[in-house]
Amino acid sequence: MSESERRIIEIPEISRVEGHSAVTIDIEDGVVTNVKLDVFEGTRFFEQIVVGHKYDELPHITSRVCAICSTGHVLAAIFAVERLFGFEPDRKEMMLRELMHLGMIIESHATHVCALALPDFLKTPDLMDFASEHKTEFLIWTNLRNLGAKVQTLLGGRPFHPVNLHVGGVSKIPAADDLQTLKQDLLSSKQQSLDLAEKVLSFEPPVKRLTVPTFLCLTPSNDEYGYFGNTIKSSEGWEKSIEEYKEYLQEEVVSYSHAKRSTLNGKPLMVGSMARLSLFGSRLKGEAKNIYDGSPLARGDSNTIWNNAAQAIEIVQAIERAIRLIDEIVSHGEEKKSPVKVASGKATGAVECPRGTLYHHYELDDRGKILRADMITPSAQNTARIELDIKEVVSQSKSFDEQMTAHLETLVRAYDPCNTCATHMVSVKNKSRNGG
Amino acid sequence: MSQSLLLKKTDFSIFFQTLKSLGKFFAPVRVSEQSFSFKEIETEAQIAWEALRTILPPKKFFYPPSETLVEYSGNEIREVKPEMNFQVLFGVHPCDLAGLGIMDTIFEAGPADTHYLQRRKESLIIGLSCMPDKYCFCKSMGTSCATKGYDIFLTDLGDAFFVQVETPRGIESLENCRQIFTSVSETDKDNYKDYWERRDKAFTNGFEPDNLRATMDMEWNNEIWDELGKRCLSCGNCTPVCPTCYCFDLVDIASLNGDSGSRVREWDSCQFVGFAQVAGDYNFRPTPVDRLKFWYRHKLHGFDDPYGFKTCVGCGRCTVSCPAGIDDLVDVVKKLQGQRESRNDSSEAGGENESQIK
Amino acid sequence: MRKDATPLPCIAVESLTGCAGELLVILENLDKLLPFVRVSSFPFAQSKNDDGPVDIAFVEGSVSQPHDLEKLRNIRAKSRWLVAVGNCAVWGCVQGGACAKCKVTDMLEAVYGKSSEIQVLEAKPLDAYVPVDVKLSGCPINTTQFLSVTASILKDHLPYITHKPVCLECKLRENACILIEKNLPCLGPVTAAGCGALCPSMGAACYGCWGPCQSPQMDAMATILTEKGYDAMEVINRLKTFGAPDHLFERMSSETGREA
Amino acid sequence: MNHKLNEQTTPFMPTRGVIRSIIPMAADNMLFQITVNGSGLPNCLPGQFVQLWVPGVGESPISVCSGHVGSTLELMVRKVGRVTSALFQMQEGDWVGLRGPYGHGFPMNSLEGKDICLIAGGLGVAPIRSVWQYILDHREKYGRVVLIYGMRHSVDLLFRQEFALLHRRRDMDVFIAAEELLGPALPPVSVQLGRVTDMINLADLEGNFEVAVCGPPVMYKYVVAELKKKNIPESKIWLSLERHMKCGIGKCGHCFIGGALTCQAGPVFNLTDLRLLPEVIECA
Ligand SMILES: Cc1cc2nc3c(=O)[nH]c(=O)nc-3n(C[C@H](O)[C@H](O)[C@H](O)COP(=O)(O)OP(=O)(O)OC[C@H]3O[C@@H](n4cnc5c(N)ncnc54)[C@H](O)[C@@H]3O)c2cc1C
Ligand code: SF4
Ligand code: SF4
Ligand code: SF4
Repeated sequence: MSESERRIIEIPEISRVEGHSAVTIDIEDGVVTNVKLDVFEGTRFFEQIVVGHKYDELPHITSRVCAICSTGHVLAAIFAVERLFGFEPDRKEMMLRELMHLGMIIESHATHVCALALPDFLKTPDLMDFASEHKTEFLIWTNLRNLGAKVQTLLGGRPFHPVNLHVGGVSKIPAADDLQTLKQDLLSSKQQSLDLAEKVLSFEPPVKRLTVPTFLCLTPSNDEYGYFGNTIKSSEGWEKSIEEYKEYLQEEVVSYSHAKRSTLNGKPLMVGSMARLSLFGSRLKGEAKNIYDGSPLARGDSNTIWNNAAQAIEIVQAIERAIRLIDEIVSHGEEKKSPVKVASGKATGAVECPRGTLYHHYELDDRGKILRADMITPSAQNTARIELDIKEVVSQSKSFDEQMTAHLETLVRAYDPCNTCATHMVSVKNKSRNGG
Repeated sequence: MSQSLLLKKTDFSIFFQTLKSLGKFFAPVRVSEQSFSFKEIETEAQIAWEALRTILPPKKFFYPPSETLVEYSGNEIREVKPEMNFQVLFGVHPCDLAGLGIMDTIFEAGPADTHYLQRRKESLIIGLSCMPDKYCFCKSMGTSCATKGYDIFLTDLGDAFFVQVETPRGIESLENCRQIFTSVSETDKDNYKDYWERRDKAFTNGFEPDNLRATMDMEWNNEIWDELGKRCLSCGNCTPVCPTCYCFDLVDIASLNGDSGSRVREWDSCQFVGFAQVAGDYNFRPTPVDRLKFWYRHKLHGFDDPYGFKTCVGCGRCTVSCPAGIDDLVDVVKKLQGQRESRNDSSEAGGENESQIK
Repeated sequence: MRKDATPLPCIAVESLTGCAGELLVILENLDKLLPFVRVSSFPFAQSKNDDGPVDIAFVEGSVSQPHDLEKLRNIRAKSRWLVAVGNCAVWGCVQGGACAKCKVTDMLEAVYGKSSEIQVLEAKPLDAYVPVDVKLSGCPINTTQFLSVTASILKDHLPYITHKPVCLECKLRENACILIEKNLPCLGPVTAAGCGALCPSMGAACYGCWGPCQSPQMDAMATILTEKGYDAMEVINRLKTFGAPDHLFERMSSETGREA
Repeated sequence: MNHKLNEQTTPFMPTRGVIRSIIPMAADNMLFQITVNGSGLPNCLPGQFVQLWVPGVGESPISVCSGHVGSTLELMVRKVGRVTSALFQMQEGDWVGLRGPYGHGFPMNSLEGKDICLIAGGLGVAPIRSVWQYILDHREKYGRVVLIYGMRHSVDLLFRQEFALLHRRRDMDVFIAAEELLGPALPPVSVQLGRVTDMINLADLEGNFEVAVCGPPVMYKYVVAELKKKNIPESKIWLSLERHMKCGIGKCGHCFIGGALTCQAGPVFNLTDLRLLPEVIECA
């Protein structure tokens, strides 16, 4: 094979994503033979870090996996441990957790959609240009991101790495007055979230998807559109308990990347906003429902780029749901907290993070010390599909130019990949440790 | 001269309302199972009558934990005057009144701290009698009976308060509810004396106060300091809670524009390692032992110069606020005085710790 | 004072291995900074980044792989002020704490196999490799502290950063002490202030996310916690979680013979 | 209620001063001449100090280092940390804040008629300079004057110009010692190899000597021991002490020695008074 017939295209670092990653595309005789998404973020071995620590330390250690979805990592860990202990949080506690989670959804989606994704469509790769030339969008971002931060700060103590969420319940219940103020803030930001969704839906996707992915997401445990649940649902039609996650998700190590990848028996899958909407969009209410119903998403158009729109719709949903939740929380009386009883065993906890399903699995000894941990992040689940998407896009196009590089970046960015998350989940299976 | 009056508890509401109309009303409220705090209150029911010691002493009202003193902008330096609203401080016990007296002396001494004095002036202070618990030792420090530092003092006589009005401001503040006060009868006076006698006998904690200054000097090299120093966390909890600890730090906070900023004073603690450090990394109190010993001496021996008085008022706050369970001044004094058996049976400090945490 | 004609100082916001928390905090405060600085590099937030010299480089994350180290050296070379932001960059954070208890190469081998080309380094803070001008800890950094530190550096002044313990801020906020009242393992006495005693103010134990305060009394802390019923190894685990370096435990291990 | 207090100014309010000139003296040591209008500063006495404020950075206690303060205050500053570094970046014409003068200086009145020995170590020469300048301004009021100045390296010698002149004076004996002699420098000042204690030994301190000392904390112990050998009673030894000082007015508590406040009772103490305080037995 001569040099001219084989081309290797590299995008050395994808900017405006969380963490560090690069793409390598191998083209032989005009056919894309290989696409590699190399996540070269440093590894942090979180599954090892937690070993030897007590269960009550888990939330604040796992939080550090990722700032953007720290609340998700905290809650997944708490859910796993509480399941293991057979602890049932009361209704008020669950509402507080959900509200907190919605804060994260708002903050994370707003930052992704506005600050990371929008500049592609507005053609402002420079932050200062974005801030000065697109004041409206910049303000929507700062306002919505502040709103998400406010929700999380009131409930968790700070905008991320919350300090108020614990196994067994919050250490401080926010004052009713503060919740009412928050509600006012939510109400007054709703219009901006609608504007943002409309704006994103008005963009023309620069690339196309050829095949519809397999979507996976948690079935929300109540009748709402939501982020907590104990069973996983697939667009292939099946539904399974999250405890069986190892059976339906296969994890593999790839030599070229620091991130593990998960597949459905070798087939790529997609998790995240688009997956959630495609499986549970029918549960939406209010304005979120209206926008969704009128969007290409509702018509089954699964172009990757619409994931940005799906996120924008979820912001609307989160705001509307948070407003209702606050009313419920405020009217809900004090409940007596039941104590946590430490037990040994294994259990899995999962939440729908902004980018998709996040699994935490722990094995504890009878004093509540962590013996083994396993975490599977949404980004790890999306990687194979990102590579497939790139392959599809490059195969369709005739030439490869700078424009294409930009489009590919836009495509990768639409997944909102979180490389810090992805790399931090490297489990050591067959080695016993002195953790403690 | 003070004026004595009687106030029936059934009339207290009227008194409360009258005082509340004068300005912000602060009283001890419960903040946790074991702790109280002086907070602004709206209703009489919020008052925690059972409160003996609040986490922070009343000094916080006159000398706030953090306060901007000076601001600058461009070429201009400007003093930030305290924002003053008249405040009523209710339920201050004798030890805290004594503490305020000491703070007054220090902040009044030239050059006087005008912000402190101004806040002090804009306040009405209502003292309240109390029965000691196992940590109180104001009797040993000679601060168990309030002599100054308040405008009005209430002694609890069961169904009435024996009211002593000490200052013109105190009299002024009663004007609008003068009708609820009656003059005191002989029985009231007897009850009053009775109360204070009972109280005097109620102290279970304390030490022989004679020669305290001498003891602190003589025992400067006693080994118990080393024992205590080993447990000390240098966390500084003992100092902010002390009614007479007043040390502070002054820091500049610059603004991004590079042209303005402020100077802020914030409570500091002699228990922190950098407190006495000077250039050349020379530290006059490098270890927890040095710092702890210094603090104890300052409290129990007091100033050498210029004031010459002790600065402990026996409120017991440092004892209950020390996470290491070592700050039992009474126990330390007894040990220094040679009564080594005192509370030391459980030999290891762990036992001590437990008794305090209970 | 800056003359109007002089260009704005340049800043770079870079990350090594971390959770991106400081990037978020800086991004969220960017509107406050923008009038006073030019952002010449911030790959997390913009695509157009230049590699030229900068006045201030804020660097997040620990050095956990050769790529980080190479990047850090480049940043050091191009910046007048190198500011380590966040616990990762200042102390090594949880990954640094973990490296203290198991070897990173073992972990790598177990995951990627013996022949793996992936290179890892034991997670270390920046000053293990290059001189650092300012260390601003926090997990994440506190906004107020960040802004005032930046204000100082913009004037080329060494900033004031407190190293007093969390207990001070806790008492200034008049919290009931939860180490005393709830017997929870609060690490406030040995942890650097800066957060405003966030956890105790919410009724929870400080877990040390700011890293150690100046001259922390680790051995006294361990004594007090073991007396409260926490086992010795657990206590050390807790104290080391957020990257407290081994040398702070020297006295403890030599006195008790315990493996610290 | 009384509102007069509201009109009084907090003692923490600095006065503005303008840096008139900055004169390098040795590596990391510069003399700042600062012009101040209409403050209490002209009444500075030798041994007193001011609180020097660099806006946005902080305050540092700095000794007054000239014998007479008109509208210009001289401060000799060594760069050691935040405030002092920031000060070194300032330029002539920039403004700083000043509070003071604070503390008890050397008892110049009661020293009248006595022989005076001045002992300075390192930067301690700053306050000592205010003493000799004061004495030279009022030369007739004092007896013999011996000036001893020690430092680590001879290149650290401060006020070289001035020492060149002092050396030539007949009414004053000047001994300068360095632990290490490095290269010749101009103007020439005769520096001997050794420590301050060696110079005390060399000097003739027979007479009615009162001694004023200022230097790094470690120096005092040795100096005092040496003076004792010379039969100088403790009541005639005056030490200027350095402590951490935030306020300078007896409020911040940082400068306590036992139960005495250095900023008010000191910084200049008579050694007999110090003997009554704990915490200073070993070192000053
Ligand atoms: C009475 C007195 C007179 C002095 N006279 C002079 C003088 O004439 N020339 C001169 O150069 N220096 C003098 N000093 C020392 C000078 O005050 C300190 O070197 C200076 O405050 C350090 O400030 P910084 O911000 O640069 O240092 P930092 O960065 O704050 O710290 C460096 C070191 O200085 C110590 N330090 C910080 N603040 C103070 C403080 N307020 N008081 C004492 N030590 C402090 C710190 O503990 C640390 O060890 C004097 C000190 C005193 C108490
Ligand atoms: S004595 Fe107690 S409260 Fe005071 S610093 Fe030591 S440990 Fe903290
Ligand atoms: S709760 Fe924690 S931080 Fe607060 S005083 Fe107690 S030990 Fe210190
Ligand atoms: S209290 Fe401790 S753990 Fe909590 S935010 Fe502050 S430093 Fe971090």
